[in-house]
Amino acid sequence: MIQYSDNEMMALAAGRFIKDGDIVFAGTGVSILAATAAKRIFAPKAVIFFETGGIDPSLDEIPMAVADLRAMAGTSLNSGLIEAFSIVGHRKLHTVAFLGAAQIDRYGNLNTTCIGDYFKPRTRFSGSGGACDVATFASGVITFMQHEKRRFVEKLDYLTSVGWYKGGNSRKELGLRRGGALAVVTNLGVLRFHEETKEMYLAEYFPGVTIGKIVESTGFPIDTSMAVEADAPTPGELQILREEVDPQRLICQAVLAAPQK
Amino acid sequence: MIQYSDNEMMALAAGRFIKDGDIVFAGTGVSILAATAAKRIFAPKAVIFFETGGIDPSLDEIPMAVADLRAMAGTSLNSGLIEAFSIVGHRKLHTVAFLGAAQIDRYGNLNTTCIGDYFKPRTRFSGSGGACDVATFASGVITFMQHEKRRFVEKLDYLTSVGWYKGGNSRKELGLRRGGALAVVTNLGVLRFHEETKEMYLAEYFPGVTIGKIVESTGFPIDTSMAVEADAPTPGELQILREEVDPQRLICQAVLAAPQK
Amino acid sequence: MNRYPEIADRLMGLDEAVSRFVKDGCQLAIGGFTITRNPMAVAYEIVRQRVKDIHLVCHSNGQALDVLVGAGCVRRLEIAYGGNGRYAPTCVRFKKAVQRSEIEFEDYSNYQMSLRFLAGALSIPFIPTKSGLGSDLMNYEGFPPDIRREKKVASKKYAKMQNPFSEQRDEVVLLPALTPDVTILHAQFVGDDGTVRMKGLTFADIEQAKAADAVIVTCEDIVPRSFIRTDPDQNSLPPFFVDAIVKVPYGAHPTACYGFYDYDPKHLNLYRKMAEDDALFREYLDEWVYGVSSWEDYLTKVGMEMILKIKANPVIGYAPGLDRK
Amino acid sequence: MNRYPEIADRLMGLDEAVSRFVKDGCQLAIGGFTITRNPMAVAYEIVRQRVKDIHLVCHSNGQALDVLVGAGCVRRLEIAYGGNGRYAPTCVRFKKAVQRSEIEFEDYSNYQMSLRFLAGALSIPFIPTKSGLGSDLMNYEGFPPDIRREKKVASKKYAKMQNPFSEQRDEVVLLPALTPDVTILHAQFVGDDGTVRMKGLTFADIEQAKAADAVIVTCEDIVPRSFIRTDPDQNSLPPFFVDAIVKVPYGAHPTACYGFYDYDPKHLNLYRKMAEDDALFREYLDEWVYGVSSWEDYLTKVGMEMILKIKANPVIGYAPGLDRK
Repeated sequence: MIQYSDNEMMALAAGRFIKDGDIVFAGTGVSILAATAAKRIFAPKAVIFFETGGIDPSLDEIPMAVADLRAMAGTSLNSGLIEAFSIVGHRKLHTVAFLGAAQIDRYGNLNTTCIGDYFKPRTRFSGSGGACDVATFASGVITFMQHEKRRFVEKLDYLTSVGWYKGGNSRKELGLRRGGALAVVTNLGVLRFHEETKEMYLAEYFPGVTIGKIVESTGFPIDTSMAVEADAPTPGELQILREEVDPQRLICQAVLAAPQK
Repeated sequence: MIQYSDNEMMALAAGRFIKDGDIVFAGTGVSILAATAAKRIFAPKAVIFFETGGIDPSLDEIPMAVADLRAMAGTSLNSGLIEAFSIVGHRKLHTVAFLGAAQIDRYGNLNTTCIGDYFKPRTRFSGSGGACDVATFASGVITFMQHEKRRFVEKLDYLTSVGWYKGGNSRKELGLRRGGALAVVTNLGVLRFHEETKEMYLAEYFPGVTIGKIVESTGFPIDTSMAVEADAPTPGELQILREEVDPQRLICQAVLAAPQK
Repeated sequence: MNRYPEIADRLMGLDEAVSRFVKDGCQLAIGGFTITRNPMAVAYEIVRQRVKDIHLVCHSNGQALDVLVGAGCVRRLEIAYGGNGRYAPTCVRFKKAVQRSEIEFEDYSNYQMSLRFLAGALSIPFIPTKSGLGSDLMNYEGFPPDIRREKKVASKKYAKMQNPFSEQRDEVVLLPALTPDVTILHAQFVGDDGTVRMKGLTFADIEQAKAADAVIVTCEDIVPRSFIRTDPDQNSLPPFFVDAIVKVPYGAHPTACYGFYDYDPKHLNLYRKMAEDDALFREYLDEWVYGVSSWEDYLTKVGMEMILKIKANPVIGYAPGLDRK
Repeated sequence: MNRYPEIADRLMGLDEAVSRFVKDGCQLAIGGFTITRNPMAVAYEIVRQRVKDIHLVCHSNGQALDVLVGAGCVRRLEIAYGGNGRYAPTCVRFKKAVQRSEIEFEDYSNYQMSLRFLAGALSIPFIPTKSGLGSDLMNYEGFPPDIRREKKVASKKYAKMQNPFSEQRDEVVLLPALTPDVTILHAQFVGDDGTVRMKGLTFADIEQAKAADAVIVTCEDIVPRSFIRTDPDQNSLPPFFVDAIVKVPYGAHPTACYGFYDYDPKHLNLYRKMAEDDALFREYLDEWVYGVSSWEDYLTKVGMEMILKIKANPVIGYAPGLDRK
């Protein structure tokens, strides 16, 4: 039987969302693994770029931060933050962003700021960085999460980045022209959002994971009626991940790095 | 007796206003002659730059337009229009701009747009270009003019670029933090502005020019009580102008190119 | 075409680039500045295809603007400066068109137009500046109210507001963003991956490109990906902003292209003289635009002697000692 | 000094640069991003000089931010992101300082902070964006009203307005400009004419520099004017924006500098572990900041073995194969 890590399964499950021509906004960890896997396996004409301004780097080694020198080597262009964010929101581009978060709610809104009171937090995280910006501007956002009840919550302690906001048409009513939460990829499965209500539902559960496990790991009720089992990674996919995408095995074998507790 | 052209006299008279450390915004024609003369004769630590974004070019040959390749050769930096105009207005820099115009009024406001009705002009000129912008932002503006009654007018047909606006404190009241008309250099002499009223007065008349000639060439009454005769160019100054600044004698020997009639 | 697989679908001839992207009534932005790096080959092709009713948006475009206005392709113009430096203090056909009320026009300043392109590039609806306060630029709206309701025309020339972060009086001008249907540019290099590299001054070309729905880039040459990606700090535009790529050596003639060739003083002087007279100007168009069968034909007319004279010293960037009178 | 006549009055040591430009209570912007091109030598010197009550304004600064916050130099912080990539998903001393209410802080996003620097660089009082709509960034003001009246603090976190060019509802966020008292940067090259050239990504360094009253640039080396002016398209800042120039090879260590050296994973891991514990963090500062007598002394502590390991391949830009766990 094929052995693979959570990160590998997540990267491949997320990578399948990427299409040729997409402009993919990547972060670090499983996000860059997914973006690179997408380009090498599913969508060779996708373009990976970073909020720091590095556009289409060669990625011979995997960056450990979006400002890693590996995000600026072999690029088409090294620009700056302002140029990068203006790309995310450009009307002529279809941009897909990979994000991570400490908390998510049923509408795909994200918290990367704090747990507890904003002014006296029990836990402080790194903050928005570019997350609020890409959640505002990208054509779609795919979020990576550790699937735990305390992370899938009824109400965020702080809404850093807008997903479908309060559901239904509320995102549009904020004045945001496009975008919204496309999918959530966790260590247990893939969640998507209902067309009308914009509520999260279970789309796929990973091999070896039960629907019951996912329901009990989610802090709000979740529709599982459409769930199907995801395909396991193929040996060919894993080989590309391990030998081409992450030859140093910095991310493939690690556990998902969520913001610290 | 030393022979020299109007342009040479004007370039040297204007160049003397430039101090070391000034950032000099130059145009074409006598303006670039003056800026380069200033740097080579009076203020070697001045920096010449163009609205097109060329900063401190080597100017081995004289540019015939602000987008001339000679404005981007040997520079410290080749940037763009937005960067250039943000330099003109930067609070930490003392910026002096050379401009030309078709009409000027007693407060040093300039017209480079049209003669006659704006919508059906008798004569249309090039328009503001960067003139309105540098008149807004520079620490001081020096304007080159052909000294004719129809150019020194009571009322501009179109106020393209603000000098002292309506005189007195009116420029500040517009919301402009600094700047204003520093001097006007014509083929007949140098005009400056009263400290309080901001009205134009005659500061210098060139050798061989009478005050009467200047009064009759000016379309509004002008205070001549402080006028002194300007120094003629020295042989050394002319040599630098002709051999280093404009070795091809493109501007030195030409007549001043004002916007066309 | 097989040499450039990554850009095969965007590589095309001038005729196709113009017919696909430059439509009657479109809003068009032109790169370059007065006598430098104007996309002249594209401008001539627009004239040849007799595109009509163009809404031109420029800061200080010179030669391309004047040819397009003179040939009757332009209905509407937003502009800061219509001049060609010492070769035409005011562009001649532009001047005549305004004086004869042949075009609708609205004046801004160079910084204002550049900021409007920047706002378009950043996808923000407007941008503040102090420039314009006290100027008649803010007193005369060039476009009448009925035009204001048309696509791509700002609903008003500008707005004014108090700075909400200041308790003192602090007024600013808000300028509406520009988002042209198409921007045309001439660059030194395009990589076979589609990356654009301009050398020398870039003016507002990059903002103009990012603000647009579609971008046509002509270039001196197409260079290998390995070259253009070895020092990507120098590059100007990533591939995904570029919709049509046309290789046109000397494609900016008679304007200049840093590192490749200087402006052509003889042609600029000839143009000015012929533009002054309506009949002569028609002759100019017949001879230099309608009457040429290809770009090679055009360059043959320019002549080897002039091509050699204007050839830039590749290190100095221009042609030292060129007779520029 | 005689080798660099044009910049003689701006060439100085770290001690003089900090004592002249980084005052108690000043507003300070830091160049670089998380683990790359942080001006660490200047940050350490600020700690050594025990500058107090700094008002730090950053987008995603990492290592320099955390050292300054940890050492107690920072009173007030406007920030988008306090993290070091995989080496510290949240910067440790920043995290503790917020959790313990030791600093005043206000959150923005990276684009918001970058746009605020851009507004400062353009001398405009504010800039619009859609980013922030619906986010708690716009619901929580970090600073209480009494701070709002102080110098360099915006009178409010943001304003909202209707786009005056649209008849439909179209709300935008207006962000106040930032104009720091001083910006500190680390660059690869400074010319002996004062021109700055950065290689690789520039983040928001250029906007941060142009927005500031004073700029300190440390650099890997000072190079001849003839080199830096041969291809000026590559340069980042003209001389007149730079107030202090300090040559500090490896001046960004333990963060990376494209083309020169990679980040130092061993040091970043050591730092994170020591920062987790108050006593150990004091030891870290004693050993690596207070206890070093010169930059040469610091690099000697880093050690030749690590210096060779992190040395960048000058063509590839980083250190291929470096053990980065």
